Amino acid sequence: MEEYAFFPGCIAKNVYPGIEKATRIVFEKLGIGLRDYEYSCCPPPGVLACYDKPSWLVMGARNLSQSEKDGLNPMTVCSGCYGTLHNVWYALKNDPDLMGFVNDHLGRIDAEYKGKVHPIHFVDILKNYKEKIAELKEIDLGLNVAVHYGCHYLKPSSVTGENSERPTLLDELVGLAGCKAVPFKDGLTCCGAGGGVMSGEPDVSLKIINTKLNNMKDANVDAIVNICSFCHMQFDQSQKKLKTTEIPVLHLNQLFGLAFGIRPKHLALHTHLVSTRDLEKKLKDLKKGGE
Amino acid sequence: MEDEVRKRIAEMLDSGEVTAVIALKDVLGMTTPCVFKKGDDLSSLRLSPHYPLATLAMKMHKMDPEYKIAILCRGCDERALLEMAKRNQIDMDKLSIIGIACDEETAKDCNCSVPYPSCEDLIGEKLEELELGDAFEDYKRMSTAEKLEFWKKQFEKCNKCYGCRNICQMCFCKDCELENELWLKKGRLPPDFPVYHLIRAFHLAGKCVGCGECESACPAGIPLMTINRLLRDDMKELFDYVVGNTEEVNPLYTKEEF
Amino acid sequence: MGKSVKEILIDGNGYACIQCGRCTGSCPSGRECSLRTRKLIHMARMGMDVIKTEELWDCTTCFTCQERCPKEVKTTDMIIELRNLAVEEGYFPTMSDVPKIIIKSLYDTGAGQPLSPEVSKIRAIIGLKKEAYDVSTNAETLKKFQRLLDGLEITKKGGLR
Amino acid sequence: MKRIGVFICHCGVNISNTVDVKKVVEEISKIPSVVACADYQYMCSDPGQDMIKKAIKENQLDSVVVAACSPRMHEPTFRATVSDAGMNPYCFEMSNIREQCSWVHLDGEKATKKAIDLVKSSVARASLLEPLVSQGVPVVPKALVIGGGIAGIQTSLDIANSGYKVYLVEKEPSIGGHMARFDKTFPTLDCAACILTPKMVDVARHPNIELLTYSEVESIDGSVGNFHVRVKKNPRYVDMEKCTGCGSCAEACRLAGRIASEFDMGLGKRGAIYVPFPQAVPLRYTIDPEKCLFLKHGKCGTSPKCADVCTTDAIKFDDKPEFVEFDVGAIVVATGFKEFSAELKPEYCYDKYPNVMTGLELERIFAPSGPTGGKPKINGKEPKRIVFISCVGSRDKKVGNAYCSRVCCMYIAKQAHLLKEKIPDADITVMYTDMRAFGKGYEEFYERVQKEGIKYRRGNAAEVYGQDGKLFVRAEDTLLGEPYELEADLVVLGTGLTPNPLAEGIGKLLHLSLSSDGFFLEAHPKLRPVDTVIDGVFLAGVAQGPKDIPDTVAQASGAASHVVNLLSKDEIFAEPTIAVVDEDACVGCKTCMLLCPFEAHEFDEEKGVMKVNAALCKGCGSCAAACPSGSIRMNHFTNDQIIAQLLEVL
Repeated sequence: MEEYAFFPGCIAKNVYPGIEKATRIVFEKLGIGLRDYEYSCCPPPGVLACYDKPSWLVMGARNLSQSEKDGLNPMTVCSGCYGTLHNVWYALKNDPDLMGFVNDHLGRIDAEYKGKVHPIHFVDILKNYKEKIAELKEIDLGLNVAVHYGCHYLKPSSVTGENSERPTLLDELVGLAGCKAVPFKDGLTCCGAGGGVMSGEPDVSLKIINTKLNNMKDANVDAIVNICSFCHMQFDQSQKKLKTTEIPVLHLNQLFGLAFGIRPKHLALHTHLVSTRDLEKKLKDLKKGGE
Repeated sequence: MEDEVRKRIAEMLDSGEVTAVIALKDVLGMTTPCVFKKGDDLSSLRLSPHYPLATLAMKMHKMDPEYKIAILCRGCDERALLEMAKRNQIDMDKLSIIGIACDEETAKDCNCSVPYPSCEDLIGEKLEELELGDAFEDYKRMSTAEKLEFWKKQFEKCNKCYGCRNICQMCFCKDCELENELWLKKGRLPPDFPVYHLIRAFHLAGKCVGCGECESACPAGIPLMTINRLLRDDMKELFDYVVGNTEEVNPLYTKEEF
Repeated sequence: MGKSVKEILIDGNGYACIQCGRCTGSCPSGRECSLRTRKLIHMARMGMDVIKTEELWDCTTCFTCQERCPKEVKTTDMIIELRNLAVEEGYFPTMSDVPKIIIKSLYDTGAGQPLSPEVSKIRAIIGLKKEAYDVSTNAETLKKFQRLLDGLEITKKGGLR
Repeated sequence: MKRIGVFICHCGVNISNTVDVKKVVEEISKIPSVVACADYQYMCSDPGQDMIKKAIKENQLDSVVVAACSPRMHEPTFRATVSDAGMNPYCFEMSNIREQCSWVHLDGEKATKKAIDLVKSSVARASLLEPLVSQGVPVVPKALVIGGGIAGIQTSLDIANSGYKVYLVEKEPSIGGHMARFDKTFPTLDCAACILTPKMVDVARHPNIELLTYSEVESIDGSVGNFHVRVKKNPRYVDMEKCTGCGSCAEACRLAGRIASEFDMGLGKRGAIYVPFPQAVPLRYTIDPEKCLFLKHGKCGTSPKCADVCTTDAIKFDDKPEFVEFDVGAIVVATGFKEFSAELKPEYCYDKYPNVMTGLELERIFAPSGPTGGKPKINGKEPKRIVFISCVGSRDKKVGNAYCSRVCCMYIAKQAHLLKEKIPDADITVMYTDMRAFGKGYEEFYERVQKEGIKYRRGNAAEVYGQDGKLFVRAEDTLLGEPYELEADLVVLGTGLTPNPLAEGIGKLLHLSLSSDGFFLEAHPKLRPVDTVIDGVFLAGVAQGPKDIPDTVAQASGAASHVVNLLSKDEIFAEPTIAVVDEDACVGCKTCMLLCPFEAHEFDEEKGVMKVNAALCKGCGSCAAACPSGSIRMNHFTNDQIIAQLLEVL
């Protein structure tokens, strides 16, 4: 069985546990094993890397080292966590001196990172399971959605290797749940939360997300589908503050959960600040129509 | 196994497939390279200790390219023949091969991961997944300075007998650079560090087939295979090229960039 | 370990900048505030007090500028490095308390965003363990983790020691 | 023992400021083999050279060492000097005490010591130098020009007018190249066709030019003075002798107006039988075998219409490729460029919106022979708000092009001017990185265009996006320090010039090197910009690097003069500093053959040894270094010479 070390990240376990739940369900159904480890916060590139980069590297490397003895690659459900772990992995891989520095610190707690395992974003696993996902789908959700990647999954492309200007993966993946990714203005811009701006400069952060939400609204979408818990939090919480839009926010795994026929409550949709009631009603009607 | 080889040789000679077979035989209790022809007594044939026969085949081939020869051939012999063919020294199409697989003991002794030739009708059991381990682990752990010290000590033992070169299957130049006064002054012992051995190492990069004969030939016990084996490993790591395993051109001999 | 502005410019290829402005034109944050990535690089190169500017903290690290740069200037990476330098030099204009709170939480629980009793309840309802399996699950591991942090600058800068 | 003369140059004060020249003379004079030693302020000057000549005669010198600058410039000078005095030029040795000593050291004492060591090592080498003799090779008084754009046309005409035969090979059905696509040329606004087409006609009519269009060079063997060339003439399926260029076939073609025209950058249409443009040379039709119904499916209605209407019976469906072979003494590579592929900058959405177009496409929109008959219409409408974006694919390492394309600033200015002329109320903005108006009359033109009301905003465009059928461009005005957005009806990308990918094959045939930017490498960036490292092969136009038309024409004439210079000689002398095989020691392993970048090694089947073709060998030494048995000797750089030199400095 294909197996990964599950790196849920703080938001998915401590703020939006529906994401953790949805992930566990989706991966179980796909027959992909997830193993838990004693992980800490990734730590985030905004606050920690900007505050003290060497500490950020060491903490990131500690996380990476956890599953190394089992040879499992850590899988993230958040583009932020992915950005940190991936950047740490990349920096260490290309700089033996830095690797030495990190391991000097890890050595103090009898840990070591050899660079043998590397982080992987969960969508990069799902893209190999398109057929299985289509098989498992019970409901064609039929939603028009706005997809959001999260900057650190795509960029910098010299490190991620992704097509940062014209990505298509999420269009394809939401299509598997019977949804349509609707193009909208500035579809790839930042959610405004990263870099410590959400906490440090809340006004700027809200302005950025407000523009983004209005662009989504103009495109008449039924929901926002993201692959980043941190952006997820920004989309959900800021709408509550701004009160100008009310677009339900779904993590991709929650979307697949719904398509696989999981009840919304089990995916903790009811705990989102932006109500998903209309969405749920639509699904109920769909289900009835289906029967 | 020897009987099987005898049978094969007799068949080949009797049928006229080949005129001569290069093999080893016992002469007064010593195993020596020899040539068997039709009607020769094959009872003296021996398979061990092994001895490189490719050079002999090359020399015979050069004397008369049309002369039909078969050669007793281990994995290392075949690799040597292949590398010779790449260097225009022998025509493999005009050579018959009697492939013999080495047993585990011999293979381990030679630290050889491919102790058999690639031909189909192999005599003996093919050892495909031999666990060799890293014989040079201790060496690799040394620092650069320690390595230098190590080699200084080893090369001091050299008495310039040329045994390593004389036995080497891949040394087929008419005039050897190791006898050029420009690099090595006559009558100086040991030869200037590290000229003799480094010239040989350079010449064998991408060429050494790992037969191990140089090390067994060395009367001073210099671990020559440590150099040559590491060179083979480097070729694999840097260029993904295994000497003697492919028909590919040696990556050190091309104009293309990597 | 800390880099000077000059080292940051060298490592980030900042001297290659031709001030074309594609970075600022691409910047989603600059549209809403006074952040001008191009200007930050120019200031750094001219030896001006770039680390004292408040704009330095308006970048969301979305990497669009770095992505679009025709001269391979690592603009975002440089901003992150410049922020490190600013913290070291004591210029930390806006969110002085926020990182300290996060660092404290990180030290105590291993999580930047700690678990609240409400979410813990939700976790149980949807069939997850009340608390996720992580560095704080095992007291011994948490202690080790804290020992790791004790040896890092972050706890000092976060006011924990 | 050899009798050696050593001459130390002060190079003005370049050397003598750091190195104590008198001390060097003093030390070197002590060497027994040095029978003459002197210094002078400028050894390369006339009196300096005379001093050497006099010393050779007076002291019966066998070898001469000059310690001065880099041999790159003055080794030929001094070789000629010693030769004048009756000495073999290869018994001359140069010691570089400027670049390798005085220029790079501050401590005079140490520098002097180093200079002494360097000169000593040269003396050691000089005492082992041997006289070498060049072999003469007769020159074929003909030239090959590859590429029929303005560069190839100019070169061909210049060579042909000097009285030498030229073969001009062009892969397209017509000569003319990119320049034929332009409407007007900056900064004088001459109509491109008016100045180009007469030259094209001259080429066609010239008795000394053999024009091979729709043809490709298949192979080139040999070396300077004696290249053997094989050219493949692709089948046109039209008899060149019979076709009168009347055009009735093109009108009759069932696919007329249905195939995107390459010449019009896909904006205009043509048929399966076509000429690329009305002024094509030769004005002969060509059938596109990929598109023609008859050639593809063996059927075109009841009968092929082109053949039906052709009054001269010129259609030849059974046409086959033809091969032509000839010898030439020199070759000019004028393979031009390819416009940068704008889809490689996805943020500008070139592939998404039809009203985002490249500079070359806009040229066709302007051209009277173009798809809109010269009317600036986009989707049938005149654009009113136009944005030009500069440096698209230039000065851009992200797409691998670090260089400036040198023409975009000016063609943008020209196109902006032309648009303003045709649409006076148009609002035109140029977003630029830096303005580069370096040529004669360019800055003046830039000023004129700004006076006409074109807005130049410093700061290049970050992205283009479409919204509700409208187009917007985002940028920062870097002078104001403000990001802004502009709505546009037309966005023109100032795409740069990139190496012609088809030239790669030609480069391989000729063993040419490329510069890091992918264009062909010249022999010296300043002093030999039209030569290549391969003798007898020259470069003209953008094949060597981005250029505007005046520079292209100048270089083309330069290349022609080098060709004529070469062809005017009866014999040329190749450098004798080449590899020589010792047949007794060679075992024929062919290692040298695999390594030689010039394919100068041949295997002698009979003797079973290698031999070196003296005309092809450039003396690079790869073979000698790799030869396992040391059977290859490098003339003038033998092992004992090099080692003697090394031992002196160790």
